[in-house]
Amino acid sequence: MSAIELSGVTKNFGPTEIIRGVDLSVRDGERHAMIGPNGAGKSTLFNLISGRLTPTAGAIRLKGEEITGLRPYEINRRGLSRSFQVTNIFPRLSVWENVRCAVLWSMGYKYSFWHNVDSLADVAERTESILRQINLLERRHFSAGVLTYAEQRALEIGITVGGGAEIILLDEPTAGMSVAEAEHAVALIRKLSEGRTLLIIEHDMSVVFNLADRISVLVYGKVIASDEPAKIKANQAVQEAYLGVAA
Amino acid sequence: MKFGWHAKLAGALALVAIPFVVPVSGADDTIKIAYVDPLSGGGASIGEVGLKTFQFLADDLNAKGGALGRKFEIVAYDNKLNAQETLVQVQKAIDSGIRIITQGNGSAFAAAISDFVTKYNERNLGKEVIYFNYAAVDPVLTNDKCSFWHFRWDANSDQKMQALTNYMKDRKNIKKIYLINQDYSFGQAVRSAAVAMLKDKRPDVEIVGDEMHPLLKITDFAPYIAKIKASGADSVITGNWGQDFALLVKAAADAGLQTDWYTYYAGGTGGPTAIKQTGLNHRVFAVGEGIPNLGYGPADEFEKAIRAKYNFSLFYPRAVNEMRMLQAAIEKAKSTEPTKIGAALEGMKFNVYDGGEGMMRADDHQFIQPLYISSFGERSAKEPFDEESTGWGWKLAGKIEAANTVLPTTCKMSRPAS
Amino acid sequence: MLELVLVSTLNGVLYGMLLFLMASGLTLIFSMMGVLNFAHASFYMLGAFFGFQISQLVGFWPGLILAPILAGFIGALIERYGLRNVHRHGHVAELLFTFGLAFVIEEIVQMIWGKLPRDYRIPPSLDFSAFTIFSTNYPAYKMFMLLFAIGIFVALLLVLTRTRVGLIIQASLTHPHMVGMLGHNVPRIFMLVFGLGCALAAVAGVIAGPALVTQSNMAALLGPILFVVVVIGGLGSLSGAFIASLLIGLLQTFAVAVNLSISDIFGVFGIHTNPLPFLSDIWRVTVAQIAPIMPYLLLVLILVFRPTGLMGTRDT
Amino acid sequence: MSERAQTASAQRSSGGLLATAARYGIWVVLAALLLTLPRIFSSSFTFTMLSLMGISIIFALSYNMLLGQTGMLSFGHAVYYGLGGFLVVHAMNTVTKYSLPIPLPLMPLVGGVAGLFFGVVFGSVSTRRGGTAFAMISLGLGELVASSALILRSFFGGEEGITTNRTKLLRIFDWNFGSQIQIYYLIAFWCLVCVIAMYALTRTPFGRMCNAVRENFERAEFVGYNSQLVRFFAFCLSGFFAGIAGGLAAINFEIVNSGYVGAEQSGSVLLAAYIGGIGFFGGPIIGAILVTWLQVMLSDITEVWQLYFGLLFVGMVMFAPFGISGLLMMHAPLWRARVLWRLVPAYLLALAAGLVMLTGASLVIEMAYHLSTKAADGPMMSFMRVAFSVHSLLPWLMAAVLLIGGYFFFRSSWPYVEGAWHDALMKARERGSAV
Repeated sequence: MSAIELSGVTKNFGPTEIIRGVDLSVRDGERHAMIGPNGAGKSTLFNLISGRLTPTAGAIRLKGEEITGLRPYEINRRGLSRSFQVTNIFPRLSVWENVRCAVLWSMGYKYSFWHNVDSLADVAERTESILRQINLLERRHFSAGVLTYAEQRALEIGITVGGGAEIILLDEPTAGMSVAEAEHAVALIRKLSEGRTLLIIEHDMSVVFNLADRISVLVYGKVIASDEPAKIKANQAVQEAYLGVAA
Repeated sequence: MKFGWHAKLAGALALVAIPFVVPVSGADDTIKIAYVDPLSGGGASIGEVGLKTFQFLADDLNAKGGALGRKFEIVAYDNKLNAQETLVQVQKAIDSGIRIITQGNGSAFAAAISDFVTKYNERNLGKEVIYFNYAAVDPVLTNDKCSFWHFRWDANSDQKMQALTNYMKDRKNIKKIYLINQDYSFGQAVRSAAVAMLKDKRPDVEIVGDEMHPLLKITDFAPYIAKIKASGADSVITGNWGQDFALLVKAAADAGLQTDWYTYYAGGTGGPTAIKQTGLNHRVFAVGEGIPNLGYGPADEFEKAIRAKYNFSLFYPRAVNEMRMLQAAIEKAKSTEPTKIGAALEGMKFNVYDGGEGMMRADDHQFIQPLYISSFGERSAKEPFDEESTGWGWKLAGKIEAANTVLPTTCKMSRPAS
Repeated sequence: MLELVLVSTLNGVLYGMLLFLMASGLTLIFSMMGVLNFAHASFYMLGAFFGFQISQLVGFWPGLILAPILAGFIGALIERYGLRNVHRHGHVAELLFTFGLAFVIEEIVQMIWGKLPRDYRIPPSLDFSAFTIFSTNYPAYKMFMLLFAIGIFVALLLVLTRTRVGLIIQASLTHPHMVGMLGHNVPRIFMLVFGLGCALAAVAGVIAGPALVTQSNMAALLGPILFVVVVIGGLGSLSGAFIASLLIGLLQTFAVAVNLSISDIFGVFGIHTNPLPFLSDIWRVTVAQIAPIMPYLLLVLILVFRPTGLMGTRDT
Repeated sequence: MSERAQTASAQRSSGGLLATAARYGIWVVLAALLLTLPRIFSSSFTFTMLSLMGISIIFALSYNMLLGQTGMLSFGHAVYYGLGGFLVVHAMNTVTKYSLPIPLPLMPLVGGVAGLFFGVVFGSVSTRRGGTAFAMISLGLGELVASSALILRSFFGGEEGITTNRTKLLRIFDWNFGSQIQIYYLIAFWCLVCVIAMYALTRTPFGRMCNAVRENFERAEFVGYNSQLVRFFAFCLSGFFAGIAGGLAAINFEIVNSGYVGAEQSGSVLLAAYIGGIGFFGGPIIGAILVTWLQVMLSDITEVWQLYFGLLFVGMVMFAPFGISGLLMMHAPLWRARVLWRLVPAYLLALAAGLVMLTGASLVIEMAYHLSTKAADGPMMSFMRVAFSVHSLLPWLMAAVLLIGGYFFFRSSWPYVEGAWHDALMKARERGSAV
């Protein structure tokens, strides 16, 4: 069974067709990368899958269950979590609180107003372990807004994985990072996506081919190829449409 | 977090704001009267006129020796036209030792004070407080909600309607009447009294419209005027005051509405100016316990004196009656104890400001006095006083004797055990 | 009846145009700066009082020009030295700043001109009745107000669609962040737009002052309605503000003319007992009585069913 | 307590008598303070004032659940306060009429339930949107309810309102609640309970998610939370506490009228919360105390009190958007590092300068006011017990000198404050108490 299954997904903004009938299948447990030139609609596709936008036509299934048109939190509760290309955190909350907010729902505390949040040992433990993994434990008392860019990107990933979702969508997690920072981030992603399904948008081809089990190529709102890295490299259409242009 | 010098400036400002001290009121040997009315915000224009009137009256009485050799002192409290604030200020006055309260603007606040004072006196025997109402006209205050501790010097709205309809009874040119009033208890009282009394006194007159509009919310009365016009009314009865009156008349003039206006508060601040602007010469009538141009000597003297000091005319002849009767009551009771003042006032007969005799009815503490209907317009030699520098003035149209303003009361007065 | 309808329509349109004069300035400011200027009606009041003061000295017509300029200038100063500093603290702080400003302006107006209504007169040249519908005079001044307001509306439309400034402003209606990128001095544009918006409100004040009442509470009376207009029209939409202004003007004027109550409506169907004894008042209240709260009712309904307002595109 | 400090305390290993004492100590101290206040002040007006402050504290804190905690700017919070008050008065009258065995101290709960109920009703309409739209809907709803209050007379009693008598209910411990001191204790009790409850609420998962929604409502949806629902719950709970405050006000005044639900009431709670500081739990408490005091007392000192009040508010928005509590908390690291005293000389200097400037400004305001509004009283007026004529030049010159001189004095004293601040901060950093 596929973790994510898109069939005939279309999205129009007014008269403009941004996503033009995408069929895509992300297998359970794989690391799947999405590449494509700028403006191909990669982020829009993420927004459609995660519920930020509603498709004009087509169906999206999560683990076989239809999620088309559901609100983001409903999709999140079904086990999908995403990060954003533009850092999207809780700027005036502490780093600790940022991650804890992401942890609370999945641990069953929901809208509870009868628990003291500071004395929830399980939440604290999980938050701490995530902060350790993203290397921000030392900075936990700082406001998220004052972190460095790379730290904020790491926090973004921390929030994304905090809820323990089985399916993770990462939108350009290494964008704007130095080479060293990016390497570090990739290692982190590799570690965190262990045992989960990962769908990642990435521009850095070395990252893509290094990390991904399979790659899909999105060009002008259509998936033109979806295959293993080696076969994508060899794919004629991709060469023409994407790599040819990029090179 | 970085804070600029501005932030720190604000800190300093906040610190400075704190140590304001509570002012102490003047000498202790005076008879203090707490004046609780709006002195800021929208109602302040009215409240300030009242305050100055009372201060003028206190000075006037003090010049004649005060009462029991003590001087009167008016202490102002700003009720901000808010019922909660009214009670807070009354409490404040009581706590600073004042035991006579006067207030007039707004029957709602009057009812609140009357209720508060009554409960307070029940709970604090020996420290009673008395409340003099100089302008709140809701009949209920001297009927179902009457209290021993409340005294009213203004004619209540039913009495005023009684006077108005007595006058209208003989005006045969009235055929169709339109009622327009503010949608709150006073406006309701005016309209129901008008309907009942007209039915009784002029069954031939047709009430062609009965409008209630929201209180102090209308900026353009043109739609209402269009309606009055469409109804074919020849006279309008309204209890509107303040801007609701001024704007109403202005809109009427704009639309060329030619009707007579029978009003309660045409003389209120801003009213005369609005009437003059519209050019409704002697077509606006008002009912009240006195006007400047009656030709009564002592009143004319007083009028001249107050006009010389302030640039307004005496809007509250009833305040004169109130203060003078307070002085008389204190002298009579030989005490400033509210309980004794109250007892002395009950049934007291008094020569009122504009001549003639008035009486504080013991049954309900409603002052019974002669009422006058007057019209506003160009003056002859008999009318020396104009209003708000418009050149126009009030002219007597009819006098209703005190006896004809008496209405039954439902009050069951409960008096303090003595 | 026809007379009532005609007069009500004229009055409604007039009131609507007056609202639009103010709402246009408010909308412009909101579109550009994202600030819902709570003190906007205060500039309307300032316009009326400046107009009054100038008319005392040199007459009504100079006031019509000078008062808005003066108010606009004050508005620009307030933007430059007040609002701009608050900007970095976010929109809530800006909204609160203008909220406090409205408070302060009212107090200052009271200090200078007192709390009584001022005798702001219609210029003698317009103090006659323009025409008579059936038997109702329609004052020339109201006609002038109507034409003047329409004139401003047309001028505004031309400026916005035909001039460079207008294009920049329009660009920022839809893409507030782009204008800055295009190299325009955004703070200065903000200042000018704020001044212009305030001047527009002041124009409304100058011409409405003599017709309505010129008093220190005039801002508080009109302010809330103004917000209703721009929110119903759709925040940031000029055409929406125009439609909403007329809608509310007509709605309020016509509601006054209707004497129906719920009991009358039920009476048509033969139901004469009140199903809600506890709230018997609802049963008796006529449409005319609730005319002034109709805009708020409309506001709530619009926002429930069409959250962006009538013509709004931007989600607030 | 700042967010940071809170998390820090959370990190501390829990357990231990000391930790428990530290955790609950503040409430015990507060309770003791509330009990002893009446012994410190004896005038009966103090009880009135303290009662008003207590009501205002609950109301302002309930408001801050919206503005400060969840980021919802409401212009119509008085609706829930007022409706709570109305329901309490109706309940009290009903209880009295049928002699039901319900004592007065339980009545505020009726207000709370009423506030909660209307919070649910109106909240379901208004919390669908955040930001400016929410603010405008709250304004519209506020106007709607306030205007309806005058129209629906049988429930709201018109503009006269409805009165009640608090002494006629079932008595317990022989307290009839006639005197202000007994009412003070009643309000103090409820105030303490509500403050603790609202503080506790901020420490729950729900409370934290309110902050998350305030910060970034969209992100909150991507971690599983329905932002709209969070706003709705916050709104309802806030209505609950506002209803309790309204109920207490109704008991205190024994009258409710349409003013309770009006824009003025909504505005003053906004001012109180903001001036006190919406970023800290205790901010609105400070604001409620200060604003109540100013509202009651400032009008005795000057008739243009609203102008000062407005200027104070605008000044706070411009220069201290974190409110008084923000200004205080700014000094917390210095306090912890025991270097706060280093600021005292510079502050005193700036304070003196600021006072001179303020005196000048308020002299100008008072003289202008006297000239414009009190011309009829003659040119004589007094300021700070000094009598003079506003027609003479000297006082105006004085005012100008004070104002302008004070301003430059203040500006020139400022580098000292900056310097002292910088030094103190450095010292604090050395000691590791500030970052």
